[in-house]
Amino acid sequence: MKYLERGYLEADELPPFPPEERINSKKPVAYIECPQSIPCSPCYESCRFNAIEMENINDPPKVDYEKCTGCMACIRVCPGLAIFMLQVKEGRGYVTLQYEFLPWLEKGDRVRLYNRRGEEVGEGVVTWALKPERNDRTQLVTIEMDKDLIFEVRAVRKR
Amino acid sequence: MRLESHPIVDFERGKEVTIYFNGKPIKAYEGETVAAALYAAGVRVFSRSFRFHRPRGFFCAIGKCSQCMMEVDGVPNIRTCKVYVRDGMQIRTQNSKPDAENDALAIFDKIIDTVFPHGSHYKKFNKSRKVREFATKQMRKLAGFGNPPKSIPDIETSYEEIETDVAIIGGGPAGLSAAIHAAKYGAKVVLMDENNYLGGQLIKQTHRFFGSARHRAGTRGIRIAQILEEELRQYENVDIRKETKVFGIYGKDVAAVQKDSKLLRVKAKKIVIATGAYERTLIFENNDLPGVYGAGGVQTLMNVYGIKPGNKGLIVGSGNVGLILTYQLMQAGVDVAAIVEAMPRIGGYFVHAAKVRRLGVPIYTRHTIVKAFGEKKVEGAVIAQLDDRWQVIPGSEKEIECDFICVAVGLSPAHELLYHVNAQMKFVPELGGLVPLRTRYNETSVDGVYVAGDVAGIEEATAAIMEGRIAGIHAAITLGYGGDEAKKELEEAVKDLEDFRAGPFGERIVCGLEKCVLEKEVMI
Amino acid sequence: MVKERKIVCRCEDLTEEEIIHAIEEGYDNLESLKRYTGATTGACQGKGCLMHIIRILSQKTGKSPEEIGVTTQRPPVNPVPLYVLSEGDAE
Amino acid sequence: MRVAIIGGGVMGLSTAYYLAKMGADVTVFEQKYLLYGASGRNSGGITPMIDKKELIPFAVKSLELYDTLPAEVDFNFLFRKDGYIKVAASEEDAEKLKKDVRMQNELGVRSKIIEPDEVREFVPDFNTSAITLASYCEDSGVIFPWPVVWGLAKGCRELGVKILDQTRVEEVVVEGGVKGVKTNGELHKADVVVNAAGAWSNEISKMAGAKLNNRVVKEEICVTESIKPYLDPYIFDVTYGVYLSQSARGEIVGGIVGSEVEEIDTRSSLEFAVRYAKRATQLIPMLKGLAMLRQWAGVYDEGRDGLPVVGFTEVEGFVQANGLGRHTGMIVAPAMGRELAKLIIKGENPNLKPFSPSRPTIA
Repeated sequence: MKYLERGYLEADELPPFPPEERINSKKPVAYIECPQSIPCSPCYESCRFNAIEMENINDPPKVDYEKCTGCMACIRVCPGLAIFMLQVKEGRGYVTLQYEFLPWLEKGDRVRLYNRRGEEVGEGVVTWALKPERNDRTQLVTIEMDKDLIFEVRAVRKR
Repeated sequence: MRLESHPIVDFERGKEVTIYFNGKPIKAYEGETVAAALYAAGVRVFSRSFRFHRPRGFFCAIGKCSQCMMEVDGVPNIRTCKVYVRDGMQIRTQNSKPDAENDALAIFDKIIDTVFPHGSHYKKFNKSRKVREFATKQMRKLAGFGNPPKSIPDIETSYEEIETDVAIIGGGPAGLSAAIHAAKYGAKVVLMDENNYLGGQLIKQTHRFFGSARHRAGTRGIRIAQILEEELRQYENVDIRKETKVFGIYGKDVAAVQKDSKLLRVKAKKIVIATGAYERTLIFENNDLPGVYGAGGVQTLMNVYGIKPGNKGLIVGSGNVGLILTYQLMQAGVDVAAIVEAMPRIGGYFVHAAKVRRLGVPIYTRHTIVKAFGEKKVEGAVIAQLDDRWQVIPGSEKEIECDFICVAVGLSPAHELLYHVNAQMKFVPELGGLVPLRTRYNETSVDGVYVAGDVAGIEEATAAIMEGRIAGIHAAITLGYGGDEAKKELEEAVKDLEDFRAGPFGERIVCGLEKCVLEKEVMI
Repeated sequence: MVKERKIVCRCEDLTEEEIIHAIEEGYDNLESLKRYTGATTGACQGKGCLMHIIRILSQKTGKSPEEIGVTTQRPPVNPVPLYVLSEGDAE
Repeated sequence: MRVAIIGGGVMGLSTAYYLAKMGADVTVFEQKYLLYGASGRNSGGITPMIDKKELIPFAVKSLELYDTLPAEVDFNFLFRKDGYIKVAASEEDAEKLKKDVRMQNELGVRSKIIEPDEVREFVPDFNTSAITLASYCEDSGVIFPWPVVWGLAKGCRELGVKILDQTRVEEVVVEGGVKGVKTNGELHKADVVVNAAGAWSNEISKMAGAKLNNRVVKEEICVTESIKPYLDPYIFDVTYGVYLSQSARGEIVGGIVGSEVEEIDTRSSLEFAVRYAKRATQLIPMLKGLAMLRQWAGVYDEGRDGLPVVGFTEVEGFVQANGLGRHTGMIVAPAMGRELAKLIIKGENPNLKPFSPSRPTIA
């Protein structure tokens, strides 16, 4: 539980990555960085495909990457902002994350990319943005970036 | 410093009015408290302290800390954080010459305890009667806090006595839930809350809640407050009293002041105490400087009134409150310099920590705040590393640039009313301090007096809602309402709460609860 | 700059040093300490300082918080203006 | 001579102080903490303007002692002599005020009758229409009861008196005469046991097998939040039993004369708060905006005839020093404690004759 001394996960603490072919497929895949036992289960309850496994409400969620259809039901409701939809398409990486800051992001916006430690790791472009009012003001945004960055980038701010 | 826009909250401001602070006009909006309006106008020094004449400012925002007391329209000692602005209101600072900002007696802070250490009012000037009597007179002038009264409040007052089945004190998650479930089965309910809104601390919770879907997980705290209130309003057997401060329980009579003008006496068969908690304070150098706030105070300022607390904050405490507050500050466009945590690990949920860490906020575990510094308000802070015995490691001190400090080091149950009814109490650290013994249905050692929520032990809002449900149903059942259906729901509710607490985060609570189990015959 | 002080009781303006000193002077139980220093008797009636006072007493005397106990919490919980009280029915 | 004093209030400590000065070996037993009883719960009104002639000489003497004791024990009692006003709201009470003042004057007390308008010279915001007449005494005022107790305790300790707090007396050991007291099963031998237990005096007396039938009275008090100097004299409304004054810390302290209770209880009531608020704000309407900060209650005892019970009893070596009554404990105790010390040392003291435990009027 070293991550509780720092506030971020190191490489060896991350959940297993989805297989490459799943990431390269047409649909994004949910990647959940929620390692701690806390009483929370909306992601599990929101998944219509039984792709999220939990033994009980305190069990950390595990994604069955084969079952995940990338429907984004879980990322809409995650109170911990701990779910990231990952995809690689035509050599470019795409991360979808929850965004709750002003100004709201719009398609085409350029954003700074940050890793789990809050270090700036590059720049990306918003390729899709769910309007905040469509999801009780948690915007979902998809950011295009270098494909190597999709396991790194966990936050964005508007440039 | 007023927020014009916010990603989560819409601020609906009332009509613009003018209030006068030490004679100077200040713009304010109806619906704002005097303290909030003054803060928005940049006022930081609200009062001067009793002995040292140190500057004191906005602090708790819930009428507890006494730092914001001023003379309002000629009446002394008004807690300005609990009084709403009115056009033309005259507000003056107290215990200072000429005013709190420029108090000539501030010199006392430098010298008074070198010449007049604590207790010397008893020990000095005793030998000569003349000198003693003269000194006693002078001391009297220096003591005393508020200005002598200059006018009588111009308010139409009244008295009301009501009888009810269940009186519920506190309209936060626990109280709302207790009210809903007692009313659902037919009990007549009076719900009292000191604020002009229901929901208690929920209305500061802009984040989505944890738990399961049936606990409304994934929904923002502010919305949960609305949902609960709407649910409650379905029932006609509920009498909701907002802006009603319960000040005592005398026998089984609950006494309250409604809208600062009515004395209310509620004769109740059952009482649910759901008064919540107070924020703990922390002892460090200059912990009283304006700009050192309780986390809740800042949340009130920012999320209720839409006022920025400052430009750059330091957060002390990495429990969920500290972590969530950090995120909320950033949402309001305020920088957070760092979070310090005395424990070797982050206290709150990892996901809350990760949210702010990835936005660049450093979290210093095994660190503490050593001091705040500044002339009349916080201009910076010093933090330092702690060793295994919680002592500061010399040389590890580090200066942090910030203009405010939020203390988020936990809560203490607001237990006063439990002492009024003479409930058996116990000191249980796992539950945050002095808490009542209770049955599995949340009834205290005093028959018909229940507890729910933080006053029973510091926990999450979700647990508070579940406790309220249990207390509400049990109160209704013991009054003869509900029948088998209610009994069935009661057992389900108890089971539901047990499951909720089954994880590692519930361990501490369960361990604490085991220490205050009340074995008494419970009728259902 | 304000003088460096650790304030335990804001209402009565008492520093940690002063509380410790009063305990050392012999006011070493909660009730006496409260009356001698004024802690818990000020405008907030101990909401801010009671737990600190119990902790300091516990550290200085070696007694557990349970043994130290708690001062009687008297009504009212919040100050009540006399103009409101005077509306009541006293019979 | 070994003396055990039960009760660490102002009467017990005064007696202990003067006994120790006269060379006795004194131990004071306090069941709780100093200030737990009536000495720690009263409002500190000090005046010789008393309606019982037997007590006036003690009040006059105590006023002198309150001037000299702070120097002796090196502790400031924060006594502020800004006068004491009794107000009457009925013709009957006005007549009594007049009668009392005549009696007081005869005994050398500088009290006088004043008209309602004159009250405003001392209290500018006073509502003169609320009263019919008043009396005033300048050699009076407000004392802070806590430092009185601490100061006497300090003086006692410096004279070698042992003060045992949190020490409840379980038994007064009597074999023929008193042999001592038992606490925690341990015998503390004493030649004389003094019962200065205030409201608990009846119980202590029972332990010793001495007769005592004091009236136990519960009284409620409250304070408002602190303000700068506003109310100088102590005000006592004899018709409504309501009194108010300003403490050393600036709070307006006030209460209502209590009533007899069967059992000791110190719970506060809403009725009190309401009654007090009504009358206090009639007397000084400007107080309306002030807020009641804290209310509390205390118990005291008084002899059935309204006078203290002080002196030797039918049980050899067992001495009563109780029943001091409302508003008189703080004012008569120092002088009465001194006279009692003389009685204990010398075996007789005519000054205490009116308070004899064997007088028929208290049975």
